[in-house]
Parts: sequence; C-alpha cells; structure tokens
Amino acid sequence: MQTRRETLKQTAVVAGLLASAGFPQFAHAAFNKAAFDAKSVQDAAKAAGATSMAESKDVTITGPDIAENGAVVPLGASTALPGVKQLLIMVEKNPAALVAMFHVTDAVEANFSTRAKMGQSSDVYAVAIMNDGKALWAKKEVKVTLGGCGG
Amino acid sequence: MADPMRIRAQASGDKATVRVLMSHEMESGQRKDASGKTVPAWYIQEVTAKLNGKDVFSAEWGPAVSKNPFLQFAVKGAKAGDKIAVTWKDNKGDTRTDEATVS
Amino acid sequence: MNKKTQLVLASLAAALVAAGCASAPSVAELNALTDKIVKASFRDQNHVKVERITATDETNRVCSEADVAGKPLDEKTAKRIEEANLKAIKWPSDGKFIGDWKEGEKIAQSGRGLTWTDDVKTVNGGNCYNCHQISKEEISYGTIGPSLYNYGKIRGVTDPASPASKAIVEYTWGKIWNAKAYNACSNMPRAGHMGILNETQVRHIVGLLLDPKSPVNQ
Amino acid sequence: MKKASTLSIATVLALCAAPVMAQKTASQGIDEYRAMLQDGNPADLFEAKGEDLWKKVRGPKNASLEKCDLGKGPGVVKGAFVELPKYFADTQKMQDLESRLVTCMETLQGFNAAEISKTAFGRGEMSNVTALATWIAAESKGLRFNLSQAHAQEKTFYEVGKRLFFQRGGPHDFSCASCHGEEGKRIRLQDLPILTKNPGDGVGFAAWPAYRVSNGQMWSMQLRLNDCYRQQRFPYPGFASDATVALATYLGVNAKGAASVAPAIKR
Repeated sequence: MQTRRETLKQTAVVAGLLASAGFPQFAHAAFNKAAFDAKSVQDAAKAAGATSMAESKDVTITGPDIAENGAVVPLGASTALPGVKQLLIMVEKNPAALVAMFHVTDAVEANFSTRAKMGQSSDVYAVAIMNDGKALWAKKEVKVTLGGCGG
Repeated sequence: MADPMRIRAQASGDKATVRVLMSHEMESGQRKDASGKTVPAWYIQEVTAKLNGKDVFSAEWGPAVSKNPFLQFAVKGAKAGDKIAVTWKDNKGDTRTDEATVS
Repeated sequence: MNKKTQLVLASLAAALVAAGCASAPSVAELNALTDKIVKASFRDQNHVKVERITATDETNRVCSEADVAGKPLDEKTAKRIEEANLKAIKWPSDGKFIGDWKEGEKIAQSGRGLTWTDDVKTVNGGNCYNCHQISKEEISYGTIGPSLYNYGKIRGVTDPASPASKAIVEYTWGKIWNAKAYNACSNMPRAGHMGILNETQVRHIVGLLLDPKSPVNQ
Repeated sequence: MKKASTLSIATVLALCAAPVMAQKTASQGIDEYRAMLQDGNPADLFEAKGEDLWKKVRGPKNASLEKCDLGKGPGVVKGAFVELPKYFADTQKMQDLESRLVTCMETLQGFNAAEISKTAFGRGEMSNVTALATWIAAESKGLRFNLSQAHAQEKTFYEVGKRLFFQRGGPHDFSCASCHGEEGKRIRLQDLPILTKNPGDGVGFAAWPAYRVSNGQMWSMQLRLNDCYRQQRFPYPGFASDATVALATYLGVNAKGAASVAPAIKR
C-alpha cells in the first residue's frame, strides 16, 4: 500500500500539474478518493455529491447479460436528461462499487463507455447525479461465468 | 515511459465519437503475488480530453477499470480535421498525452 | 534452436542425398526424427519432467500411431490394450463405491493440478466439467465427452447398494479409474490409474454420478 | 452443428444447436459479450508498439529491423505472416515468425538470440518480439494462409508436426487432438477449433497473435502453443524449438486458404 509520504508527495505533484496546466475550470478533476473508497453504491454516490437517490427510466446502463470473463466487462452509462453533472458506473458487489465517474459538460454527450473488472456476478449501475444533487439510477444484472479449464 | 494510446475519432453529424485504448496495468490492489504479498494498486485516476486545445471531457477512474483500458465518448460540434488530445494520469503521477485527428 | 536437432536434420538430409533418394523419409525415419525433436525441444519445468512424454506406456504409443495413420486400432490390439488396463484397475479397498456427491461436484468442477504452473501440493481436480455436462445447474460445461446429466437415473439406479445396480456401479468406478479399460484409445484420462485422483476422490465422483440424491439425477 | 467461430457471431447464433434452452441463452449471451469487445481490441496497442520497434534503431549494432527478411525478401512485411513457418536458406532451418524475428534481431541489431529465447513471455525483449509479431501479423490481415511445402524440410516438419499433434502423453494422456481433433466441440463454454484441417477464416491458426482479456496479455503463437502444452500437462516446450515450429507447420499447412484475422481478441 501507499505510504502517507507518497500520498502527500503525489498530491503535491497533482496540484502542481493542475496549476501549471491552468485547469481551474476543471477543479472537479481532482481525484475524489472518498467516492472511490466507498464500499456501497449509495455511499459512493453520496461521496460524489448525491443528496437523494431514485430509480429512473431516463438513465440507461448498458452491458452484457453474461460476461465470459470478469476481467473485462463492457459497461456504458447514458442519459438524455438535461442538468446532469456526473455519470457514474458502478458494480455493486465489487470491493469498492465505483468504477468510473464521468463529468458531463456542454461539450460532450452524456454517454460514456468503458470496461470494468467484476469479481463475481452482480448488479451494475449507471447513476446520474443532477445539478441539484438528486441521483437517478438504473441497474442491470451481469452474470460472470467461469471460462476455460483452469478453475 | 508509458506506451502510446490508440485514439480513433470519427465525425458523424454534429459530433465526433472518440474511442481510446490506453496501455496501462490497472493493478487493482486486490491481487497477491506469488509470495503472497498484495500487489499495490496502480491505476489511471484521471482522464481528460481537449478539442483543438480546449477542455471538453474529464473523468475519474478507480482500480476496477480493466487493464489496457477502453474509453468511448462523443464530443459535440467536432468535425473532420479537428484535433482531439487525450491525457491520462495514474496514481503514481505518471502521465501520457496523445493526439488524433478527427476523421 | 539447438545444435542437436540441427545435426539430426543435417544427417537425415545427408542420408537422403547419399542414397540418391529424392523420395520422402520413411515412416520409421519420421518417427525417429520426431522422438529426437521431442527430446531436444522439451525441458523439465518445476515438478513436470520430460519423462512424462518420453516414457509413455504402450496404450499411448499405439493410440498415437493409430491417430497419425488416421485408422482405428485393429481389434486384436484394442482388446489387448483394454484387457491390460482393466487388469490395472484398483477396486475400492473397503468395498465402498459411493462417496459424497457434494465433494464429487467440487472435484468435477476443479481443473487444477499437474501443470508446470501448479504447486506440486495442489489437490488435483477431475477436470470433468471441461468435457461433460453433469449437473443441470452448471451451464459452463464442455462437449468433448457425452452428457452425464441423469447418468444414474437413465441407467435405472435407484439404490446403488442393491445387487441390481452392482454392474453399473462397478463399471462407473472402472471407467473413472481407467477409461482405457473399456475403450482403448478413449479421449478420457485414466484418473485413478495415472494418479490424477486418489481412491477417495474417485469414490466421490462415483457418488456424484450415481447417488439418487445427487443433482445429476434430479 | 455448431461451427466454431468467435467472429461471425450471427453464424454462431444461427447454427448453435444447444441441447437445452438455458444453455442456448447462455451461449447467446456470451456471443453478445464477445461482439461488444470487438470494437476496441487492445491488440492495437501492441500493434503500434511493434511497428515502432520495427523501424526504430536499436541494439548493440544500432540498426532497425527494416532489412529483416521474413521470407519474402528483405523488408517485405505484408503477406509474410501467412506463409510462415517456412525453410530459410541462410539459417538452414525451418522458422516461424517469432524464431525469424529473433534471428533478425541478432544478425541486424546484435541482440543475443539465445538470451531472448530464454526470456519469459511478456518480459524484456521477448515482449518486443510479441509486439513485432503482432504488427507483422496485422499487416497480413485478410490474406489467406498459404504455406510452402516445396522444400524437403518443409514436408518433413509437416510430418513431424502431425506426429506431435497426435502425441498422447502426460498424466492425462492428452494430445493436441484430444481437444482439437473433432468439429464442434467445447471445453467449458470455449469453442475448440478443429485443427486437422482448415477450420475456417479467422479461426485457430488464423487468429493468433491475440489479445487475451482474461489476463490482459498479448499472446503470440509461441505462447499459444506453450500454454496448450501446459494445460496438456506436458513438459515445457522451448521457445521457437523445433517441436513448436514443426507443430506450427502442421497447423499452418492445414489452415491453407483460411483468411487471417490476427491480431484477434480472445477470452
């Protein structure tokens, strides 16, 4: 694990880079450690700024029904709703639920895809955190199967 | 020095879809090595993108993003010939920027 | 590449040239060359020794040759091989054929053991699901071997201890212990005979297949 | 019957004759999963690295590999992959792509071939050989396998490779044919290509090098064969040893006419 000194040093590097790159409008690009350390979907959303949570048909989570391998599971989150601040992709049963947090700006569509590791079959979530702090989510189940001979 | 990314940016209509592959271990911090010691987490924490030098995209990632990560997003108003630059930075402070032209 | 093989090849080529022979090497020459290439190409790795493939038994040798020729073994040889393997079957020392199907399921699921990356202390698995459907619950199964779902039920085994079931119980034990006793060149490993599984493990597998309470027979 | 193919998902779906309903749903799900991964194959990363390595001045002799003869003349890359292994007059031996690359790295760049061959997969110069092989294979994408059997050694290696393919051994009595000798078989959910004949475009020999999602590694043909032997419970085949080249010759000749999709993406 990281030592405290390394963490401090790294924070300094990050701060330095941000300053030199002149990124002030992207202040939120600083890593939200609390959200990524949170175990549950709820706690991660809260750490990302959510004040309430509700299921919504206006948020979409995409992913396979079955993943042949948990090491690489293609997941996507999208919404057409206006006023979205962040889109989060989460895997409920991972040691820490939050996989990726996308910041929504006027310059990009609220539609992001990446690939996640999954330790086991689990519900996966797309969570849209709105400007007013409301979090709207959608989920689907992804089964992770055992592949080839090894296991 | 990290290996280069592969960036493909394709314009269609009033947007460009950007697909990125990054070369990174994305070590989860959950794995143990042969001697039983936990392999420390090592992963990309921040990804940002610029369109013709202007910030358009930013994301934060945890260690659960797969090794050699894939990312897809769409930039509004981008057209063929525009430059898309993608930057990642990992939790060890290593960083890499690559650029592609929208086709 | 190593010098030994190069020499072999060079001498083979030289021999062919010297004989003024433009025709292909004979089967015997090719077999000999293959043996030499195997010896020169493979090496020990951890607990896995080269003898595993250079000191194989007659069963493997004649079956490999038949496969290369693309013809099944002649009946007489097949019979001889089967009899030799049948004789080598070790029957349960305490007369008990049926073990715990729950343990059997775990062994059937496991594909671990005996590779050069496995620890030598690894408990070997049976690799069963790699090739067979067994229980209905496990959807990740192979198809190299036949489905074993309802194995006991189909064969009418309602009480494995009954005299009526004796023949099928014994056959099942024998097949797992040494598949080549019933089919000389079967693709199936000889789990007991080759020391992949021990007697207790074989007993659990037989339980998995024949115990009426096993999910296999539901 | 089911035709083993990770590429033509639709074909698999249409032809998949699964024994029970639940099974069919599962294999459809797996096919959807595989389709989702096709766009964005991390093999691209290794391909880019390989191209760079080919052109870069490296090694004790400060040279690039651009004069390397992969069988179609110095510097000719396109089309070389689908004709290997073949006999090389300069080394007087049968060589596959990786073996040949190591030869070029020694003769042109001054690297020590024996040292590279001893290096574990994924490490040091060996990982460079894999990246180079990935790029060179990619340059022949869509071309059809067409190995030469003109030279006596090419014929001999095919025959030896055939014997190796059917060689039963180890505690499990496995040969290559145990898994790859019949059409339409699987290990667990993994389709097994039949390798005694052309298994079809982009299947078997025509799919490697491939990116393995299970471990995030780029696998060359040498590593593919190495890991088959590991799972066969065989001893360790030396890198680019005659046995591996002979086996590859057998597989490559059998694959005649199959279009290469390498580098593929695999479980």
